[in-house]
Amino acid sequence: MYAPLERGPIGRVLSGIASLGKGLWITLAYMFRKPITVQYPEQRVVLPLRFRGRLVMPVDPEKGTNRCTACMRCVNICPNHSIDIEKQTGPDGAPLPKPAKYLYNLGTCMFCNLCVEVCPFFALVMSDEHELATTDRGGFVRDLAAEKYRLTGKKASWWQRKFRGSDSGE
Amino acid sequence: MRNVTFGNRDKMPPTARGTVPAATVVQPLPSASATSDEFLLNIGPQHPATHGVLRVVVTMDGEVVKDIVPHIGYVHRGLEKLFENRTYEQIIPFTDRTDYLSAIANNFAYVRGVEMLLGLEVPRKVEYMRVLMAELNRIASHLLWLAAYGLDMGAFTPFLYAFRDREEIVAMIEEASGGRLTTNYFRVGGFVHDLPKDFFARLRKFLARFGKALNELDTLLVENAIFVARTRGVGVIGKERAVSYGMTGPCLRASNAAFDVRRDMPYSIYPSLEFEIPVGRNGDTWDRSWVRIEEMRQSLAILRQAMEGFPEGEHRARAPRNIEPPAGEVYSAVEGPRGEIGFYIVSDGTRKPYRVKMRKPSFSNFSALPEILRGLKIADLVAVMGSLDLVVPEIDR
Amino acid sequence: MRAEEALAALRKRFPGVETRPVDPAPGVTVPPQSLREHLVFLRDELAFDFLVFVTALDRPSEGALELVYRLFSHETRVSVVVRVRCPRDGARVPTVSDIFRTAEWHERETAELFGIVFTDHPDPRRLLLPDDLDGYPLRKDFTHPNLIRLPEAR
Amino acid sequence: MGHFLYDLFYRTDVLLDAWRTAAHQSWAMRGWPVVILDVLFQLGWAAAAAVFLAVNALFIIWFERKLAARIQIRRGPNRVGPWGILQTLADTGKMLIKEDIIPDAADRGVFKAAPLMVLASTFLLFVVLPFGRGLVPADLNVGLLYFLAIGGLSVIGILAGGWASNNKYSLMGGMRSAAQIVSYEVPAVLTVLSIALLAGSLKLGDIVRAQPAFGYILLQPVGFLLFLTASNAEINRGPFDLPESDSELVSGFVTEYSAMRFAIFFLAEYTNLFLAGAFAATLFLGGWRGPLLPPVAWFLIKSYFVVFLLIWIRWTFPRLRVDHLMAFSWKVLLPLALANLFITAVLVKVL
Repeated sequence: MYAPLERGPIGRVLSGIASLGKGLWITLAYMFRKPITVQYPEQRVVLPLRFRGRLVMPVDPEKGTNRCTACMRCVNICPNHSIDIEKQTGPDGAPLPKPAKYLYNLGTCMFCNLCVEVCPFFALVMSDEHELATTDRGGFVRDLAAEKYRLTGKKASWWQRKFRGSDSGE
Repeated sequence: MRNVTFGNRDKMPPTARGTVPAATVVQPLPSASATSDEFLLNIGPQHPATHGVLRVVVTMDGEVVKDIVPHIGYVHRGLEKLFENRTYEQIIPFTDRTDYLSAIANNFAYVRGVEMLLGLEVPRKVEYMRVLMAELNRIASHLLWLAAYGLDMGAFTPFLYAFRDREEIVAMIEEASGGRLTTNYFRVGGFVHDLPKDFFARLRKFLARFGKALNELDTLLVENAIFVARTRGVGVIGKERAVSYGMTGPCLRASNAAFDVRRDMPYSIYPSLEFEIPVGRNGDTWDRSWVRIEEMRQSLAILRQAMEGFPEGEHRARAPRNIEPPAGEVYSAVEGPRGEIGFYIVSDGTRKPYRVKMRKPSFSNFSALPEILRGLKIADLVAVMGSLDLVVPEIDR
Repeated sequence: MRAEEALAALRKRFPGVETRPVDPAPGVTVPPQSLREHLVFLRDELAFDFLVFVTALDRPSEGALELVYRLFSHETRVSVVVRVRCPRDGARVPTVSDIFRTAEWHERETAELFGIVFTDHPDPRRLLLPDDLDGYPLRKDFTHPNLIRLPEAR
Repeated sequence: MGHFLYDLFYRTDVLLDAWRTAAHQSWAMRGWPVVILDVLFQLGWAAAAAVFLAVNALFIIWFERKLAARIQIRRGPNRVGPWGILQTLADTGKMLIKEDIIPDAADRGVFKAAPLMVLASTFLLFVVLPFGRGLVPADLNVGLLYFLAIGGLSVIGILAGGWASNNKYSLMGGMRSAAQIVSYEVPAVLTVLSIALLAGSLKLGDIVRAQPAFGYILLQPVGFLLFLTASNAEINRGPFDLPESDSELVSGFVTEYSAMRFAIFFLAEYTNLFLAGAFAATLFLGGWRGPLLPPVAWFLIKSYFVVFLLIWIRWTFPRLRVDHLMAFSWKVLLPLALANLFITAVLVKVL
């Protein structure tokens, strides 16, 4: 309500006092409610399926290796150039469609999910890892191919449904 | 009191080609004040009331503000330059980061601009989803403003009540997009994901509960007698001055100017929705607060309508894989929580825009601060600055 | 005033009204020296009371800087774009910050980013950039050790 | 034994008097000057007060944090000790081992003295505070005046701290505090005067005894509210916490203080909070008097109830502006206090 102008001087004083009383009443009522705090390290909220944590390149359990073909599309789409790929080379020196090193710079990544979307082989997933603070910047560049990350839980089945068909979007 | 200067002007290297004069960091005090009681107070870049890294140098006479010089640019990241070297889809996550409280509105404005350049029609469902998300985002942003403003005014309790409600919205947005603040949810032609299955159930629950919570917040802060006494008639800016300063959003509407991009430069499905545009009468700090509270109520109404008329369909139009709009230019504006968010995009027909100019509401709103504030008290400085709802990365870009 | 009247009056005053592709707002190009009188006319006669933004475009191939003033009318809800072309070297444009107060900061920003001098500006200090930065970042030929271009797509 | 316990809790004055008399007699018999014994007694009181001050601060800080958390649907401290009750102890330990920073430009002597000045003024108030029947270091016959006079002394420490920090925010905080405490002293004095009129004495013990069973609050409802408001303002707590309003003045007069010196300010602030509650309880709620429970328990219950009220108010309202604060004192509280005093005087005379 566009209140304060609507009343006369006495009405304003009275409504002012009433507003203070109402405020006190609200806070008093809250004293008897249950806290809504989530006791963080022990209790945790359930992360939604689409949560965007650190980028991982999970091992496909059927293939026993990651799904990357070093097609460079993620490198090209990354707005911050946080990804770089070194391809494996065959005996004749020609590059193979496999990453020798998949370098991911956590320090510049902004968790935008563009690399995951652009990947035609579903090789990348944004994991649930979000406690990423460290005291050492040196650990920011990681080789995801060497990491051999095992994706588990709901996210794993969501991810596997994407390339095994029957993708319902969830 | 000593005349204080900040930085040493003599040591600064000459500016390039000498056309733009080197900055004088602090305007010299008027000569009359050198011997009087005035003194300079440096507020920021690290100060509890500046909500980020901005700095105002205030000439004070006791507790009264005589003059105020804002300094910005502490978080200037040169985004507009970065955009010239990014493809159209790469820019979307950056638009989140210009204003972390209204990432969705920024996504919306930018994506809509690119779609206009491409001549792309988006499905009806996408429009509804966009409006739903934008209004949720508006409520979340206003709630955060209310919370932070309560802190500015010395009331800590509304902060946590507002955050409880905001958390619900943010969780809904997170479930849909995967991000809480920097959502990066919009894509050219639609959305990256469809809405999650239980989205409407959650939304319904939220709508049923939030009205009462909002009334509580209203009573606790905005209607409170102390709050009213501190904000009523403080920091007045008239309609003409507000328009001349380019103010938009709640700050302008508080000054009795009924301008809302949603109605006056209609976009998306807003013309088919019914909502009121709350307008203040005096343009003072209380009006700016009241307008935001009312806007949240209107957003609830919009959410209800959008939920009822929500159509079936695709969540993404068939957009070309490589976005290469034809040469041209476009200005796409949406009503963000802080006012008109506009993207002026110039395309030269390549995959990267020739120029993207971001017109950000906080920039213009903040530029009016010296005018609003002159002659008020230092406590009013906090009240007025808070009521402008500044987001510093948006000012600096 | 209605939108059609405003547009008709605009066409009458500026015969060279052009509409660039996609953006529906009519655009007029005016010389720098008459910018102020045109803006005053637009504001006072045609009720374009709201300066949305001021910016510039660098056109190195044409050796020109193109200033863009976008106006909007709260009354008629019509937008208009006023463009000013000036040479890249020694660009001087009169300030409009007394006509639209918001132009003060927009001009300060444009000045430091593009290297344009707004004559008679009341407060010609830098706004966003550090004091020791050389060059004008939004010009296309700007280089800086910290400005690293993304590698081109492989 | 049962008698002794009963006396200890319910008739402390008799017990103390008997003990003191006995001590005096044996002291005098040895021919030692009695003054020394009296000084020793006072030192004992001081030690007791110091212990109470520390324990009370531990409790009251925890109490406020917990209550504020309840109001804000949070849990509050819950990690150190059961229900987090030892949190304050942990914080104190942290404060003690932190680096003590004194700004280069500060006036070192004054800077160091300021926290002690504030603490001393609150500490001295314990002299006249009747905790129970006879449980008072010195029931001065000008107790009420003493309370008002010494209570106002803290302004010197705050102003000194604000000045000595050589920081504009600190100075403004100090100046605000000076203006605020001095202004709110006036309605406080006038309200307390009407109590003195009713009781016919300035001695706090007499005032407690003179009160009807339900306290003076029913005779002086307006007076109670006035006193609560004024003392809330005098102890610089929200919504009157302008001297250290964190959103405007960063931290006001404590901006430059750190480590132990900050802790002392903090201790004084919370002791002041208790004292405001204790004096309100003594003057308006019947002090230590009450049925069944021992007087000390009644006194603490009443004091902490007023403290609860003050905390509740603090966590509900936004902060006042400095000129509103002054206007409120001089234009609202002062006339109300005067009217209250006048009506009380007339009624006392007539009835």
